[in-house]
Amino acid sequence: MKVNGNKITSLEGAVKTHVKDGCHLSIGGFTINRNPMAAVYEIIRQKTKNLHLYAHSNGQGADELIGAGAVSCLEIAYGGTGKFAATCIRFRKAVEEEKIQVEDYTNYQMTLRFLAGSMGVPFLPSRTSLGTDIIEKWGFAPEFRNQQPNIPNKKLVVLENPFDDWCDTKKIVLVPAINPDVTIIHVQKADYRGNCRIDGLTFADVEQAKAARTLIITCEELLDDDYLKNQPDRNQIPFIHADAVVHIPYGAYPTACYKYYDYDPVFLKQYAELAKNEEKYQSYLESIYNRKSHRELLDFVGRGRLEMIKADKNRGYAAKLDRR
Amino acid sequence: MKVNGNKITSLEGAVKTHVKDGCHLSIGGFTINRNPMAAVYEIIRQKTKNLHLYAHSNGQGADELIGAGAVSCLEIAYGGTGKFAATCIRFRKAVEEEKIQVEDYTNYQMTLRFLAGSMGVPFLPSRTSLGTDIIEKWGFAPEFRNQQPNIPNKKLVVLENPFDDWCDTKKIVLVPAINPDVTIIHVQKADYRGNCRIDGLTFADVEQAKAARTLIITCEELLDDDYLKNQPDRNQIPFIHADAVVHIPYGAYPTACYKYYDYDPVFLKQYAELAKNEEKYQSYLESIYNRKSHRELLDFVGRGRLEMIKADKNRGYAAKLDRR
Amino acid sequence: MDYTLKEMMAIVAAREIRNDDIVFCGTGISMLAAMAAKNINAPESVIFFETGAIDSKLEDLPLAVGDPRIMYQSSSNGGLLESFATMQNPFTGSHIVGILGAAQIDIYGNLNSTVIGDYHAPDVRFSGSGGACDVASFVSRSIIFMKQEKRKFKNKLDYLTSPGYLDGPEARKKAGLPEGGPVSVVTDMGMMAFDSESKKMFLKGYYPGITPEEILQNMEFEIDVTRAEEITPPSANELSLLREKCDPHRLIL
Amino acid sequence: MDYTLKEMMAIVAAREIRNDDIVFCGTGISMLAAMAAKNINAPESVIFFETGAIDSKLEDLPLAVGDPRIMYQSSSNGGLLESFATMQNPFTGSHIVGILGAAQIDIYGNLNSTVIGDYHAPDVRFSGSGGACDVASFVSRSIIFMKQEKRKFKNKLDYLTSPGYLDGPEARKKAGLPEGGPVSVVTDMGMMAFDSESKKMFLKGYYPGITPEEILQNMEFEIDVTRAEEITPPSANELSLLREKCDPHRLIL
Repeated sequence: MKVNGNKITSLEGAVKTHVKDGCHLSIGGFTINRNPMAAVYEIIRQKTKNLHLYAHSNGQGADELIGAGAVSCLEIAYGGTGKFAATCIRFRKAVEEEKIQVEDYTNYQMTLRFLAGSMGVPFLPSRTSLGTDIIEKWGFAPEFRNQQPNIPNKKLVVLENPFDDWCDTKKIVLVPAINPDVTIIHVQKADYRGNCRIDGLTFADVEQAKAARTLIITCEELLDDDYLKNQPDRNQIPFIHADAVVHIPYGAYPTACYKYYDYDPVFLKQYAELAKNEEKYQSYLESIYNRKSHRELLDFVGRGRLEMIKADKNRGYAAKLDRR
Repeated sequence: MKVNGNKITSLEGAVKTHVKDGCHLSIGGFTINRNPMAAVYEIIRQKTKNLHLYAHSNGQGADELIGAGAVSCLEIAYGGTGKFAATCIRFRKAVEEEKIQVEDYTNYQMTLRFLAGSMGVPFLPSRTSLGTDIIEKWGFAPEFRNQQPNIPNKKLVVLENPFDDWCDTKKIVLVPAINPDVTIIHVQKADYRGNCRIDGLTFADVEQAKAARTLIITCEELLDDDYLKNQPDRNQIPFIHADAVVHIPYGAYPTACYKYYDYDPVFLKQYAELAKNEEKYQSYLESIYNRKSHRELLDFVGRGRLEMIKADKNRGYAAKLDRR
Repeated sequence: MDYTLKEMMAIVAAREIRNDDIVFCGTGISMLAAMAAKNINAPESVIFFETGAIDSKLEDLPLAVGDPRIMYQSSSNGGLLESFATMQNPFTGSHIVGILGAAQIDIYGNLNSTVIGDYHAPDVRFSGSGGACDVASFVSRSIIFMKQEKRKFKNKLDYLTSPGYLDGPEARKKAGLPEGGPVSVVTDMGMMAFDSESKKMFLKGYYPGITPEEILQNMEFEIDVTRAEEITPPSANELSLLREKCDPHRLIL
Repeated sequence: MDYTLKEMMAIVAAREIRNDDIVFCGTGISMLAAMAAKNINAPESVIFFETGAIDSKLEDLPLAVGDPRIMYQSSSNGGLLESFATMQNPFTGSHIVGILGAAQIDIYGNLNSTVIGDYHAPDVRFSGSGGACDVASFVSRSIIFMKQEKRKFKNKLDYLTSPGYLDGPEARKKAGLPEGGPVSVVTDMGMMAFDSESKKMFLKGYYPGITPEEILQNMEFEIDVTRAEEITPPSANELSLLREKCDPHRLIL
């Protein structure tokens, strides 16, 4: 993080500077909402490899990174995009073909792990998953863990409650903190120093942002400092955590951005289709490589479809959108 | 807590029903801000005794409860009201005269303890206070702890990091959860079911509210459900945690309520003066007993002074208030 | 009355929800069941999502728990931390009923939504726990949707993602889990419950036209069917509310 | 130039603050020092409060860290959880400088703000830690305000509320604390720093008109005074900015 000053930069520059091969990355959003897709496509375009990706339920973004072969290790709670793909298709293929190493946690555990990282503690406790294979089965072998200084030596630890049975609790699961090298989030509003305002649910974005060594913010609107400071209660991430701010409208497309646009069901359905077919997926990847910027994707999609997903002012999503 | 339905009630009724002798109580606010003072005076009026009070830096409210002899046990981080009393005077007297038992924690520890209670875990970790007397010296004797089923058996526990030195951490302090019988907070806006919107800093109110078995909310404005649901991002406490909602304008007076009124420096200075004098304090207490409601205090204070502390619309406090 | 199996399942699950329940729901039919309960038999119940929205207005059916439709006119928009804390919280958690689905289930209501085959070299990979294991760990009772198939009702799960009663009475307690556990399994042929003593699944009801034997044929393990009764199909009122109020655009039904 | 001791102390502390510091401050003179730094020598520094406000506009001087004046035009209004997490966070914490005060201090910069006398039957009770112990535990460096009195500079504290260097080099590490610790003690007679090897306090400077001997006479323990130099008094510019920008109504000065 960088304390103060102007952090505005280009997406290409931010990704080139911070998202290196082998870097430990986390991305914000949830399933089909507020994934930092422009940044995801830029990472794919720069052919970054061997990412260690931390995901809770970051559906579309995680699947596209995996599909592009950018990811070698994945710590994850859920790989799905709701109705569009109950299990993300490239994720599924990559695991079944043993192309990536996976460590499974629950959504709460992944969230607590980011929270622990943001709080500067090595672990946080919860009662989830006791008695299950989440505790029994480790995706990363102990030797692998020991070789890597930047992952903890254990998947998790079960501890006897040191306060006897305080809170009717005999045992508790400790999950280790995550401090990603880089977190990328897409928010509705930011200013030049990196103050962020997220509209609607924050998912685990705030914890992911504060846990990271380096935070890249992409935003729909880049506003004056004064604008955001007029309603500080609504700003979830203060600038002291931020390193790079990129203004990139439709930066979450094809996933949704509350109050701005809905997810694009046409894109997501087409993606799910072509993800099943190796050849089609390769030419889909080519289309990403061939684009110079997110703008070109939006031009390709066309004004008509962007108009269809435009959020109603009141509801924050496109009420009339045909989602069948 | 009560899931759904209309929870509006009178302050007298809410205190009578929920704040029993010997009950474990926590109150919201911080030093001279948003203490639930109307409720504090009602508790004093009802001559509730032997309260086990959990405070972080709840200055004025905690001091008045202690001054009235309502408190027998106190777990606290800080007893002060800033410029008005660097150490709260009745708190100081009560401890020096050994009239209350005190257990000292830090502000972060008290906050984590409420958070643990709200999360349903027996403890939370932090690196604070290692090597200090906060860890070495226990206010509550082990026998006392063992006699009381509703306090934990230990003040805190120092644990070796079970993830080796993950996060450069060798040892960590675990602080036990608090689940108060009752939490009382004063908020700017609430609805009949108990949805709450706090303007400005939340202090530890949200954690205190969610940790409690029973939550009493006093509010400046009682609004329609629809009003609060139109901006859900700004509502910190959803109704499912609430038991009682009391509409009581100036319910934090003489402490401040951001966007509504400032603290009253005249009251706070007079209070600090009379708190030093046993006789004067007794007649101050009599004045509380003699009032039937918070309204009568406001009438006594008078429109002129309330006008002086009225918050500027823009700033949220009274910029022209003479605070010398 | 004409109705589909999906409608039957949604209604059967909805009937299990009571006023004063806080309903955790996922996507698809589980969301539909929660909405059906709220619109039909439990108007005071509260729907909430693991993503952090409570009591959303739900004018339009969400297609994922990350759908922006759940953010509109909720009581509070938080995040994952708040929602799971609400489940684990002793006071709110005891009011929560979870609705879950899975790829495999065993006789104690344990669920697999992670892999088929070896965990390290799976034949089939599924989405993984998401919040399912958290819900199954924390909440006071849960309702499970399953397809009635032999490969799904298994003697032994390939991976235990979400805890039911683990290996029997007292097992949750011994493992350190809060009380709670599954109460109903709603399939496309009937509904199972769990014996209060043995914690084993038993057949509680079967749909009109289905026999207990057919259900047994579609399970790897044997369950008690002596307590089973035919389940009343959806009423006209239930169906019309389900169709018109919950999913008018037939996104799930 | 005419100036008061309080003004001298505020300016001396302010000079220790650099651009790119995030300054945690409490009430009274510590708030004033932070505001002075921002208005005079470290305009890019960021003030933040344990109550959760960061980078508040501070048009008017707050009289407590719970004062509503800190909520106006901040970058973010959170709560206690957020603020202390920011201090403990490895990336932000390393930029934070804390400003603290206390009733007693020892040669290693450990602080007492809890009691005089026996903890269980105190002669004098003070406010307690508040966030002081948290700040002293977490942040990379801290500045301490003290009155130069024998009863305050103690061989042994009656209660160790906030950790300095505990009992010497490596002690923080051994106890499990993050790196960091006090760097300056600003009194009404001069300023102490801490030896990088021994971690013991030494006299770094004395105010005009004060001798190192006078300072030693007002301490229970002995410190090295050989490195001490006279401290430059506040300049006209420093004083006018302090008086006009930071505390025009003389609430603290």
